[in-house]
Amino acid sequence: SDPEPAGGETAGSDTGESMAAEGGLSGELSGGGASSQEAAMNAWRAGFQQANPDATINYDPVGSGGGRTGFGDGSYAFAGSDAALDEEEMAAAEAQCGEGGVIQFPGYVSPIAIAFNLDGVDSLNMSPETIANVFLGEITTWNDEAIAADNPDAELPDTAITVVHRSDESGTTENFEEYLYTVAPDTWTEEPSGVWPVDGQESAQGTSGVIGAAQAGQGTITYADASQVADLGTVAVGVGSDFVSYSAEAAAEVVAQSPRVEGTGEYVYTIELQRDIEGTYPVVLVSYTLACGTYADEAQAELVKGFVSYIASEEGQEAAAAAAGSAPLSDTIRQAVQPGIDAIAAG
Amino acid sequence: MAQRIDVKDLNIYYGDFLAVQDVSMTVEPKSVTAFIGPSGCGKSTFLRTLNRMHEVIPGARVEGKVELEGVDLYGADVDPVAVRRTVGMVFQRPNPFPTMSIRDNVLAGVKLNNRRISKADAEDLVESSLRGANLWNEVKDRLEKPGSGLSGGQQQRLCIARAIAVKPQVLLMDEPCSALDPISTIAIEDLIGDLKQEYTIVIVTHNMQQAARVSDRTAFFNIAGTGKPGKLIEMDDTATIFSSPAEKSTEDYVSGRFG
Amino acid sequence: MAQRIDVKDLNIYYGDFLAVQDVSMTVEPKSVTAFIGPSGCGKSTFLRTLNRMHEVIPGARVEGKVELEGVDLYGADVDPVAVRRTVGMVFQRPNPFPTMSIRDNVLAGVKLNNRRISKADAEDLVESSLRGANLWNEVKDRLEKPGSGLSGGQQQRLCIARAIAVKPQVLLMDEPCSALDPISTIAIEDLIGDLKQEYTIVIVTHNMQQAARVSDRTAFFNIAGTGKPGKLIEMDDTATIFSSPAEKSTEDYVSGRFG
Amino acid sequence: MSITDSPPTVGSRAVRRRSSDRGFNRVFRWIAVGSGVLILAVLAAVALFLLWQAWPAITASPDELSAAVPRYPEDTSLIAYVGPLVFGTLLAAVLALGVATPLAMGVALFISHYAPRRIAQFLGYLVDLLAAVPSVIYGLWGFFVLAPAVVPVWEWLNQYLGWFPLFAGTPSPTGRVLATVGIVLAVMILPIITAVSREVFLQTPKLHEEAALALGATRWELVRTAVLPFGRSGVISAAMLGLGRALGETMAVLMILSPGYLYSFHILESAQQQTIAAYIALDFPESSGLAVNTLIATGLVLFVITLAVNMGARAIVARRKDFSGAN
Amino acid sequence: MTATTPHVPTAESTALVRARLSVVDTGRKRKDVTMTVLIWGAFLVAMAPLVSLLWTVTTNGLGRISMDFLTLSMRNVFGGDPNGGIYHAIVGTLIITGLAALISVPIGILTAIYLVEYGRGWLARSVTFFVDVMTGIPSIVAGLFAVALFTLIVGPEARFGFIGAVALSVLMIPVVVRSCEEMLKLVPNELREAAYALGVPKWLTVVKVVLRTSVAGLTTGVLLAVARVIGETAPLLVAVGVTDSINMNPFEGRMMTLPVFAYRQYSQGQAPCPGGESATCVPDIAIQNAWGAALTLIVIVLALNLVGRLVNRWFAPKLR
Ligand SMILES: Nc1ncnc2c1ncn2[C@@H]1O[C@H](COP(=O)(O)OP(=O)(O)OP(=O)(O)O)[C@@H](O)[C@H]1O
Ligand SMILES: Nc1ncnc2c1ncn2[C@@H]1O[C@H](COP(=O)(O)OP(=O)(O)OP(=O)(O)O)[C@@H](O)[C@H]1O
Ligand SMILES: [Mg+2]
Ligand SMILES: [Mg+2]
Ligand SMILES: O=P([O-])([O-])[O-]
Repeated sequence: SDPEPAGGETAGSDTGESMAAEGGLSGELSGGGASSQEAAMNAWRAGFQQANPDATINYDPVGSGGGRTGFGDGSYAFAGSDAALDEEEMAAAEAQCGEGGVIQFPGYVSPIAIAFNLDGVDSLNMSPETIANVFLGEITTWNDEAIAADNPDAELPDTAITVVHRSDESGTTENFEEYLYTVAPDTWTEEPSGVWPVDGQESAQGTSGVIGAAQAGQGTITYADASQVADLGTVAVGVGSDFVSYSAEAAAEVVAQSPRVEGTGEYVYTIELQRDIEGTYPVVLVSYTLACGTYADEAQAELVKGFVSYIASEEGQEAAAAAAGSAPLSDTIRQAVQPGIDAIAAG
Repeated sequence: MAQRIDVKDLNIYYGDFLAVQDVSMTVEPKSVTAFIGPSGCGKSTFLRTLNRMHEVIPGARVEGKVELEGVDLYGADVDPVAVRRTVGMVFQRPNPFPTMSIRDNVLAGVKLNNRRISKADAEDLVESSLRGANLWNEVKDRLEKPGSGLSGGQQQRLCIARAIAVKPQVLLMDEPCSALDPISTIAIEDLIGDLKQEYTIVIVTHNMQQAARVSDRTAFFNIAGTGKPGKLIEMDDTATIFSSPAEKSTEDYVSGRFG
Repeated sequence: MAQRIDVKDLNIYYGDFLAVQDVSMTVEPKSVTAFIGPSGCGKSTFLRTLNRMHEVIPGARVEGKVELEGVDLYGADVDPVAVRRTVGMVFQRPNPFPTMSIRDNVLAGVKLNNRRISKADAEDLVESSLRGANLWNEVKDRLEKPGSGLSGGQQQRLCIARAIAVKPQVLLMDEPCSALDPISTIAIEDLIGDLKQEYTIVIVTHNMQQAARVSDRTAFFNIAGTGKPGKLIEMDDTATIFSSPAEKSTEDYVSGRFG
Repeated sequence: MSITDSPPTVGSRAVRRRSSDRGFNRVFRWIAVGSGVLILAVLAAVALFLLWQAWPAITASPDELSAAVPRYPEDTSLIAYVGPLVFGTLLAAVLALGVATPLAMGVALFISHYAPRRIAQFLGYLVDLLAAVPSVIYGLWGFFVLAPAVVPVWEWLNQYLGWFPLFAGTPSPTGRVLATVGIVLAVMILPIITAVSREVFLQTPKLHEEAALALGATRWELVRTAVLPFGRSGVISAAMLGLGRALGETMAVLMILSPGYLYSFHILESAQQQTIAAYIALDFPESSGLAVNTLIATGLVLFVITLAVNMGARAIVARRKDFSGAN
Repeated sequence: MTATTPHVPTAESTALVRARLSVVDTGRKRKDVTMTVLIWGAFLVAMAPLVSLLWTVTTNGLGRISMDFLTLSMRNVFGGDPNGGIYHAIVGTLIITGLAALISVPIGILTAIYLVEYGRGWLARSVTFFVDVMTGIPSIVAGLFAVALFTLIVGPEARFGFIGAVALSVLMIPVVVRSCEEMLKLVPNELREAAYALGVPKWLTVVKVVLRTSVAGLTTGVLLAVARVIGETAPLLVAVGVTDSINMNPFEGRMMTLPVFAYRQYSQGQAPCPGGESATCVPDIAIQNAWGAALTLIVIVLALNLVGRLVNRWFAPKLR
């Protein structure tokens, strides 16, 4: 999908293909939250604004925590978060949203690539155990037996392994930790928290930071949103007996096959990821979209409804896939939350 | 216009330091009074109390009385700003406003006070003041040029023009020629001779010949040593001071035996 | 120690401006030579060319010759730094280094040359220099105090002590008393009388009585007007200059008819 | 002083008070005083805000804190938690100051006393301009250009001077370490220190310069005897200004440093230190509730450090007042 | 007065003097030369990173600069789309910085006037001291403070340009005070006295003589302060938020500024371009945008300085 050249405030031209039906919305809407969603959010905002030239959507990439807090205290009409709302936050959000309740669904699902910078090596296989040991700092050189065993054909140098992790608290980190905690429970014993648990390793701020740091040094390895890895080599992770490279489809698959968490609100769709389903790519980042069922203001309610519908739409998901390499939402989830979105109203 | 000044028992302090002690004198209108004395004896300090300019210096204060035509300048209902309009001052180093043209410098007293003045009146005032300061012919073609472009002597006359433009009644001059070359000095001395037709003039000078040339009456100040207060030793007609002073120290000073 | 200075056809410029024109003179060793003349006539400018201090001022330059005992100060193999050590200078406003104690002020010049002067030698030098400057008795108990805490006259004598501590052969003084009170002035004049036993001294003064009191020979400079160059009008024994000068303008000046 | 009883004359009327002037004088004075007071009020408000927001963290128990703040180790008091951050902040700032001050003094002297007069003014202008380069740009430059470039230098230092605690440890292969941050901070504060020092050096009284020259001082001796002593307190103020900027710098540190939370002098090794300002900016986005309060408590600590540094600088300058150039 | 016997230089006295005058004390000479070299060296070393920085920004940023880049916003531009521009961020930077200056300059200059013309006693001392302390407020704290302030006033959803301007003012005021104080001190006392002696009241003297004489210096001071805050990122991110569209109203809606834009673009990193690089999809467009914005920011600062120089030229006291 070719993005339109930008212009002044209303310069976005009216080529909003099938969104024409929704085309008459106007006003300004502001949300905020996870920076991981920023690229996808850019695509969604552009798509929506092209269909509704008088509308302006803003998204502050202040981080998931800021997004959840802001959503809870009413500073953001919608939010993006790398983690589902916990009980306390849910209570605050419900109080803020009123009777329409909270809408939450994994609007952005993206594979996390395990990327490395090693001259002459583009791709490597690693079992979960190996990955955990590498990131713990137990495996210290690239020609370690554990790596060599899974890569009989690769020529591995004896370069030292430098782990680069996120220095900021991050959803990517939390999802990656969760993956290691689930698939290598004996090796990776630290509970996932969003903060990297191993001391003394190299780190950098933000996805662009870790990628930049990994590119700057030889023998580095990191984890990052797959769309960002550029020319770094990537790891095919062991699932069952197989090694799977990252791809949007394989990531979509793991979400599609994982169950929904029970006992939450009607339109609160939280998933319980299953990291060991054969043929799927289990290292994924699941980032949620948050909205209210009720808004104080009619115009705002209409805008949120239109925008969140677009996020959940097939078209919106494809736009995000193109712009951010994310995995499109499954029909099951879409069908589960769409009624809630349709019901958004003022009240 | 010109008015008489009576000083009675004046002590001047900088903070706790008594700089000038117990001065009483009378300055006659339409005459030139010269203050002479060695450096540091308090001539400038005393001069500034005559128009309350010393109040600008933090910690400076006076005890005693200075009366202008019988009105105490330090009276409770007297505004120091008004005092300074009535008793003008010219300083040792010429200090025209560097951001103003020659014309604006002359009009500074009017314009800085936000007074409205018609264009014609302003022109008249500029011309008469510059003529009064013997400067008109030299600058009439470049009134719009910055005043700081003039030579030292011209600048000093510009400052005199600026001072008389606010129509003061007394004019105080603190070593007005000490930064000037001899030609300019002579020009200013001539000017002082003209100005005394209209103003009461007090001039501080280091140069005894100058005092002798321009003044009608001369006051001699002296100081006993560093840290001691300055005092008025004697005051008399200039001729008397220079030919037969009453005090030995005056005689020593005017005959060049010290200072 | 003292040495003779011969100046031949010296022109001094500030950029394009000719400040002093065509001066030739001889300064005799172990004597005091006074320069007098109205303000701006180039006394200071000329004085500074005698130890190349004018080179500090951007654009200042000379044409002509200044010879010390027959050696051209502006010769190619002469180091200006060495010239200034040989020909010392004292300025109009006393300028002790404010960050240094009295002792360090005296030693300032010496330490530049000889960092490793022994403690005893340093003590001796401090004492002899301060004695030479008639200051020892007043400061011997507070050598560690900052030099800026002294009175003006004491500061000036401290500067003289500092200058003679580097054992120059000539001492130039530019109005050394003009910022001082009469008592201090007399102290410095006495000091000059002592110093000439050892040094060649050149002093600039505004005060003709002072010139008459302290100097052996006097040079009179004059200027025709602002913007014109200063010139040496005449130079002779002081007695001659003050009693029967050859030039009319000298007579006018020394008799106080202008300046 | 009593009011005269002599009859009013022309003169007496002329010197009477004109109340409107006095009124304006007073109004203007109060506006000026008011601005000064307003500044004090703003600062008090900032301090109160910090205290108010930090209070929940200050009063919380270590258990509550470690539950709310992901990075917070168990059984650690707030002070023990903030300690390494304070250490890192000070170390980074001191490094920056140590590198920048001598260089800045050199540059300032160059402009004031060494450079050809014609180009000196232009250089001064150039340096002023560099004080205005935004810190994100320093961050970008440090991240993309400087950090990769200094890796071999740090490795060399580590290899040959590794016995010295600062250069010990394993040098980072990416160069994103405190030493690099120190250099970037030094580059950032260099123009500030230079600008102020240059002004002070230029103000050296001619009187004292000439005194030194007349004693036969070479140019360097002139600088040593007249310029440097006179400028000392100015240079100290300048350095403090630079220190303030270095202590509070956020973006450049955030983008360049690979942080750690230790008391460590190894400035060539990654994951050793972190500064307070960068820490706040780094963790603020994902924080909520007590975690935010904890962040602001560290902000309060930084504020107190700044206060202390300023008081210290003032004390130093005051102690030397006796011998100061301003008299 | 003694008549002096003429003294004629002898061969040896001349030689002695020549020796003394041409003496080159090698130790001191060498030291002088060493220090000269060191000081030149310090200058060159200090310039190296600065030149490298300017060079990096220029070479990386110049390619991105175009008419479109300067006149379009980023509205509806995403992914690897090489269209769009930074107009909205330029506007935001100018408005927010301008407002900050509008708040800080009067307060700062008046405080400087207070300190120079009136200040005495404990109040002046504490203002001086706390102004110094204020220069050390970390910028993010200023941002948080402004947000908290406006949350109290208008509620939690408050994010608009003016909040950012207030945050910047907290950072800017002390710089204005410090530099303007220095500039006012440079006005010679003689000029104040000249005005007082003409019977001009103090406040008019301050306004019409002191301020007028120091206009040039004050301009420089203010520009330095503007330059100090125009590059702020962290406080604006929390206080103003971000937008891709043009917003000219500082009291409603989010605004973008150049440093925040550069930072966000840097953070976005690579864009996926399924078909590889093409005319419609450039993978590293975000970082190119960041360098382009950085260059623009530097050029704006430069232009401001140039304006300052001109003001300086026009208003500086005329000496000749
Ligand atoms: N602002 C000031 N603060 C404190 N003391 C001062 C101040 N101005 C002058 N003094 C002191 O007051 C005394 C008188 O000084 P004043 O300047 O009036 O002397 P003067 O006779 O005018 O000298 P000169 O001929 O050098 O101008 C001196 O001891 C001087 O040190
Ligand atoms: N730094 C300078 N740059 C340009 N011109 C100067 C400089 N210093 C002095 N002059 C000019 O050189 C001429 C001589 O000045 P100089 O200071 O030598 O006179 P002087 O006789 O010492 O006067 P005074 O008695 O006032 O000290 C004057 O016209 C003066 O304006
Ligand atoms: Mg005086
Ligand atoms: Mg002179
Ligand atoms: O989305 P994150 O930047 O927190 O990984």
